[in-house]
Amino acid sequence: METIFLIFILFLGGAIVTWMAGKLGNIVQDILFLATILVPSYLFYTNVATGYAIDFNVGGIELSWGINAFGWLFSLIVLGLGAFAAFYAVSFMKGKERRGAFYLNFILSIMAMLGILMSQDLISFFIFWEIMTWSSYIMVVYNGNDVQRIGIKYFVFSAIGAYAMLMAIVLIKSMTGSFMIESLISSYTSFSYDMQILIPVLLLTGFGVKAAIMPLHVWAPGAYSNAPMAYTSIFSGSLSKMGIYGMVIVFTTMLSYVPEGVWFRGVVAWLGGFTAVFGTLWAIKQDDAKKLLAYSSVAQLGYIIVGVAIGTPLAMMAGLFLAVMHAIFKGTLFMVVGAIERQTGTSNFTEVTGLIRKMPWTFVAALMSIIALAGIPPLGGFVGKWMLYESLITSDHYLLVIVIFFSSTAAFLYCYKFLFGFFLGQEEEEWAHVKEAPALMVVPMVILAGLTFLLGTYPGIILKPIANGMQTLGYGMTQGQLWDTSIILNEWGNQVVLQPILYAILGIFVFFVIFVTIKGYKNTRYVTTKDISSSGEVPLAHENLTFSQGFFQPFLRAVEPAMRRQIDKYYTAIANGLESLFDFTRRIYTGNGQTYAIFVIVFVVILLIFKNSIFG
Amino acid sequence: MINDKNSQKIVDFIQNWARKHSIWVLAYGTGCGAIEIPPTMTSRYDAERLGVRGAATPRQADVLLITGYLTTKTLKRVIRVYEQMQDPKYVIGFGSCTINGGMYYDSYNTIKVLDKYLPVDVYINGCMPRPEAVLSGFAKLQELIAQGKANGAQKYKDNLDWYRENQKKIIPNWVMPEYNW
Amino acid sequence: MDELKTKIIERIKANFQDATENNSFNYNRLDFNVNKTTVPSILFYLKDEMGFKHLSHITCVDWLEEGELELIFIVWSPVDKIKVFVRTRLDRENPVMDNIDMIWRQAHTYEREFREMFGIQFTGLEAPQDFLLEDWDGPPPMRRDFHTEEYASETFFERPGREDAGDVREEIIKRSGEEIPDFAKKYSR
Amino acid sequence: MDSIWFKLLGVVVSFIVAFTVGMTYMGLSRKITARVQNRKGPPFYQNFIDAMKLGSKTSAIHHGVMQHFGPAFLMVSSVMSLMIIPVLNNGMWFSNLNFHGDLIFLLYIMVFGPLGMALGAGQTGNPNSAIGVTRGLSQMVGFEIPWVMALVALMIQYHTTSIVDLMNIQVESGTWLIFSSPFAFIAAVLAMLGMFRYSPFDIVGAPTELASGPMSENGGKYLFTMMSSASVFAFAKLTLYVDLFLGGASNLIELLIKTFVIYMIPVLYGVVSPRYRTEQSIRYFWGWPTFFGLLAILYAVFF
Repeated sequence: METIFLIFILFLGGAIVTWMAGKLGNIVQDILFLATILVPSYLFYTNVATGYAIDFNVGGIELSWGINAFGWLFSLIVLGLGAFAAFYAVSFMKGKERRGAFYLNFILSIMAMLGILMSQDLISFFIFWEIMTWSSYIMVVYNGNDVQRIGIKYFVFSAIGAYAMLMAIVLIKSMTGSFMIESLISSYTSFSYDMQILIPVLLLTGFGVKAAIMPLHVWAPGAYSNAPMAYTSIFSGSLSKMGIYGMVIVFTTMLSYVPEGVWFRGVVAWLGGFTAVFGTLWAIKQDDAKKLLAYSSVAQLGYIIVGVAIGTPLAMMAGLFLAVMHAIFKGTLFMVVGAIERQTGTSNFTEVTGLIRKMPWTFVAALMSIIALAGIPPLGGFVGKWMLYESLITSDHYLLVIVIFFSSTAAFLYCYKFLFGFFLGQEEEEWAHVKEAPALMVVPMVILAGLTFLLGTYPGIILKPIANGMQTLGYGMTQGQLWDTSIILNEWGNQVVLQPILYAILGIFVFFVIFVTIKGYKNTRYVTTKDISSSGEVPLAHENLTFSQGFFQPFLRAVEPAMRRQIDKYYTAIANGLESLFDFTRRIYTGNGQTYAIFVIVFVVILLIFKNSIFG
Repeated sequence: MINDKNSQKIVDFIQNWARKHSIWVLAYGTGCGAIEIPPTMTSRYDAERLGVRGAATPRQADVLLITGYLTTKTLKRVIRVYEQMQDPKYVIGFGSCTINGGMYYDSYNTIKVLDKYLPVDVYINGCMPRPEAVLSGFAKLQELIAQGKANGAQKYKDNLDWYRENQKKIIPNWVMPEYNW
Repeated sequence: MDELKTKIIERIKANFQDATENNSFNYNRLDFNVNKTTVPSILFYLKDEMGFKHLSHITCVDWLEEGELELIFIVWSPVDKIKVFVRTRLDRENPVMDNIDMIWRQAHTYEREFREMFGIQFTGLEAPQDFLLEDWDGPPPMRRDFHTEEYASETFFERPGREDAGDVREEIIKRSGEEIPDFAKKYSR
Repeated sequence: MDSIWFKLLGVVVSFIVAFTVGMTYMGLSRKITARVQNRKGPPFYQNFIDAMKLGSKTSAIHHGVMQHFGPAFLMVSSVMSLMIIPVLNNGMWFSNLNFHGDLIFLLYIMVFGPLGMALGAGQTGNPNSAIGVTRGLSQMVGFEIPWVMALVALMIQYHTTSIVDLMNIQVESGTWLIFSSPFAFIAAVLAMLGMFRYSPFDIVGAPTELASGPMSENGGKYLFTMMSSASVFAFAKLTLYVDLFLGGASNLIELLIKTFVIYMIPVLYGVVSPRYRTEQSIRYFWGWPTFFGLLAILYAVFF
């Protein structure tokens, strides 16, 4: 049997066995769960090489699975982050209800994402896409909170995306007579003009829902914050990247063959830019860490979409690099929130403060991922952002640079809010008992945070697979000079050598930390956060002076005009309009036989009146 | 060599010179005396030319300037502020009220002798002292610092029990953190 | 104005039998003495029925010789431009009074002050004990039998040479034989 | 010549130069402010005395490990900027890491310090610190927009992101960028007002409102480190403006004159201005400065 079938059978069988194994005890279930994630991943990386492909026939439909270098790059995000998140999830779910259902859907999501990357035909692509959507939908409503509002929103938008995609698939089948992606791409140029426009629009709608691009993003904040945090880390980290995966394929294949592609690129890039700006502004406003990170995810996906949509080699590389980095740091940050929520029972900045001494390792993980998110050298996010700016300037998108730069500067605000809200500020009596999260939660977080550091210093590690993947998308090897394990050259030939700069930064940092610590060490004392110079007043133990209400209020006042309109409200208006339409339709069917008789009579009369004019 | 007595003398001289010419004042405006600080600082008398400059918080300040009477309620805050200041630190008592109670000698809630509660390095008398007097007070403090005689903080450390006893007599409900110098 | 005042007096007297009025003040002032149990109702009446919206002041007088404390509520009508004094007497040994901060919220502050300064207990006053005097353990300091100078010299340290609290200028004259200038004489004792 | 020790020596020397110049400038600004207010003012070396005094404080307190990291982060930011910005035109002296000088990299390394400092300020638990930090970050979002617009205009016009290349262009053509791209200069200078945080943009450490904001729990050695960092950073920023718009400098004297002229802009603007509120400050930067930034980009694109 082919290994690939074994992998999927292991996933499916493992998922069901794990689900059933609840009676055998928690530890057995945990081990089964981890094995179901790890064994197929191991088999995938050892036995399935890039360029692998297999055709087979199910019920008379030709299906084709295979993996190329581009899919392999995304498999790193899916399986790598999935493995870390799985370890985290085992500890996260300890003592929670419905573990079996959680594990089942977790595994199904991973399997479906891998299946999407493997699919070379539209039928299996669509089936895996729907498995992914459904498993994530169940996770969104898993807590049972707010199912009405959040669950239905996610469901409706997923359905819109799925129908758009299904429509595109049917159209493609009717025109090419095949479900193969290759045949679609090869015969795309021979389509009529309408179809050339319509099919990318439908496909981009389908992918855009998952990637949470601007008008289709309204489900994201609620869904991300409502799912269990162990799942949200792959929900935001990997699952949203499937939308990016699809978009990249649409942009690099179909839209690069037709002249209208330029318009598509421009529109989608600007949509990405607006997504970045408004996602950031709304993130600054949130007081709940989950909501903040959810909006921040929307904003970060905006950057990625900008890079992908611009589509020059450097921009594509920037977009993909940011996609990988975003998976790592946002996965970590959601894990951090999960750990804090588990230890304290809340994820609200206005309630939790001063955890730095209680949860130091969580703080380290959060700090490093936040620095990566903010894009500050030498950590990972900087390389991606830097390439993005370069590519935008070289490809003449000058205003987009300003938009992106505004958004990433404003991102510092919520970055600081996240760190300050949870970890800094006054230590409170209420949280004095809080302990560090269990090792099984802390270790994945810290390792992932370390990865951001590694990839920021040696971006070549991940730029090589990206370049390989881009080669399969039709980009030549010319961008080979853009990466090396340590040196990035930009398009104009200036260079930033990251290693000496890293050494310099570390050297200066260590020197001054030692200077500040050593100087007068004997006469330097630790005092508690209650011992502050607040006009000679001594805050009592239960008095908390931390500034957490109305954080960034002046900034929000300054940008208030931009935030007055919410897309949500327009959708609500549409929904209300539809509801009244349905209501009207319902009124026609009164359930009274007399009324129906009148309808029949009126219809006959109208028919008689128009009879002469119509039938002559 | 660095611990040599003569080189220590030179270091002390330089440090005292710096301390003398850079006096960051935390003006604790307790009474009516606070009104004399603005003319002292602004263009008429310009204390900044002597290196005297306002400090925003006790952590950064060198001199605690107590301008006027101290009620028992304020004394608690003043002690707190003094203990939050970093060494070397000095106290200037300003006006008759800090010296002997001044016109509040018979009030039921103002203390009369500041130096029983905090180690005062320099008193400026007068009700109110004019800005010239304030400047001369600063000049006196500078002189003391240069000679190394402005050692009120040391006195406070050495006699902390005595000071605490006096302070707790006024403030029976003592909730302050320990003094860590 | 006088008609208005007589009208007010009539209405008050009709409604509150224990109110004795004193109408010998200048043109816009009225004065009533009432029992302490009547105070809340008369204040309510003045505020709600007669337009005395504004509580100007509450003050307290210590009648040491009569063994009573007098509380005076001053209310003001912005329409009629008349102020009304409502006086009541409390027992000095056990001064208890009804809390009126539900009529005027600003009365709350006055009541806390009286509680500390005169030792008047307001029933139902919900406020922390400490207001102006933190950690106070002496008698209420605003009562007339509280000897403030004695208390101060007992509680606080004294600078030597300040025992008699005499005039400094006279001291200076004694020491140096200098004359007090004329313009300064009127300030000396 | 290329040995690591020689480079380290170069770093130390440029650090000392930047420290001295920055401190002197700050002292001079105090003197000038005093003269404008009709005072005699402190001597120009007053800031050195203050620094020495802070260094000779014998005791200190800290609220945790981030308070040690905060000043170190600040120092990383200022020293790295100093190392990346070319001090003089000829690459012989003070060429620390100039050849990696990249404007985008510089932009990010310049915000590194304030953010690190914000973490240190956050751990003190003083509400004033946190309020100051939020004000500072908000203001940063304000002035970065015109500043980035100016830099992007330069990048578009001269097709480089390297500071050294921009300097070479000025040396070769003989025209300073202040004349060849004037709008970018105006936008950059208006953004500089916020960057230096003199009045009316001193909302971060407003002593009367916030008790010096993020610094309010730092005294002695911490304040000393921050003060040195601020002086080095001021010098680095001024040098950057001279490099970008005034054609760089071929020797130290020329550099001092040019930087002093640039430095006088925020100082003299500051001495006659009261303080803005935070949102006023942000809106200020999104008004005329951003307009000039847009003009600069249009100018760069079409000319």
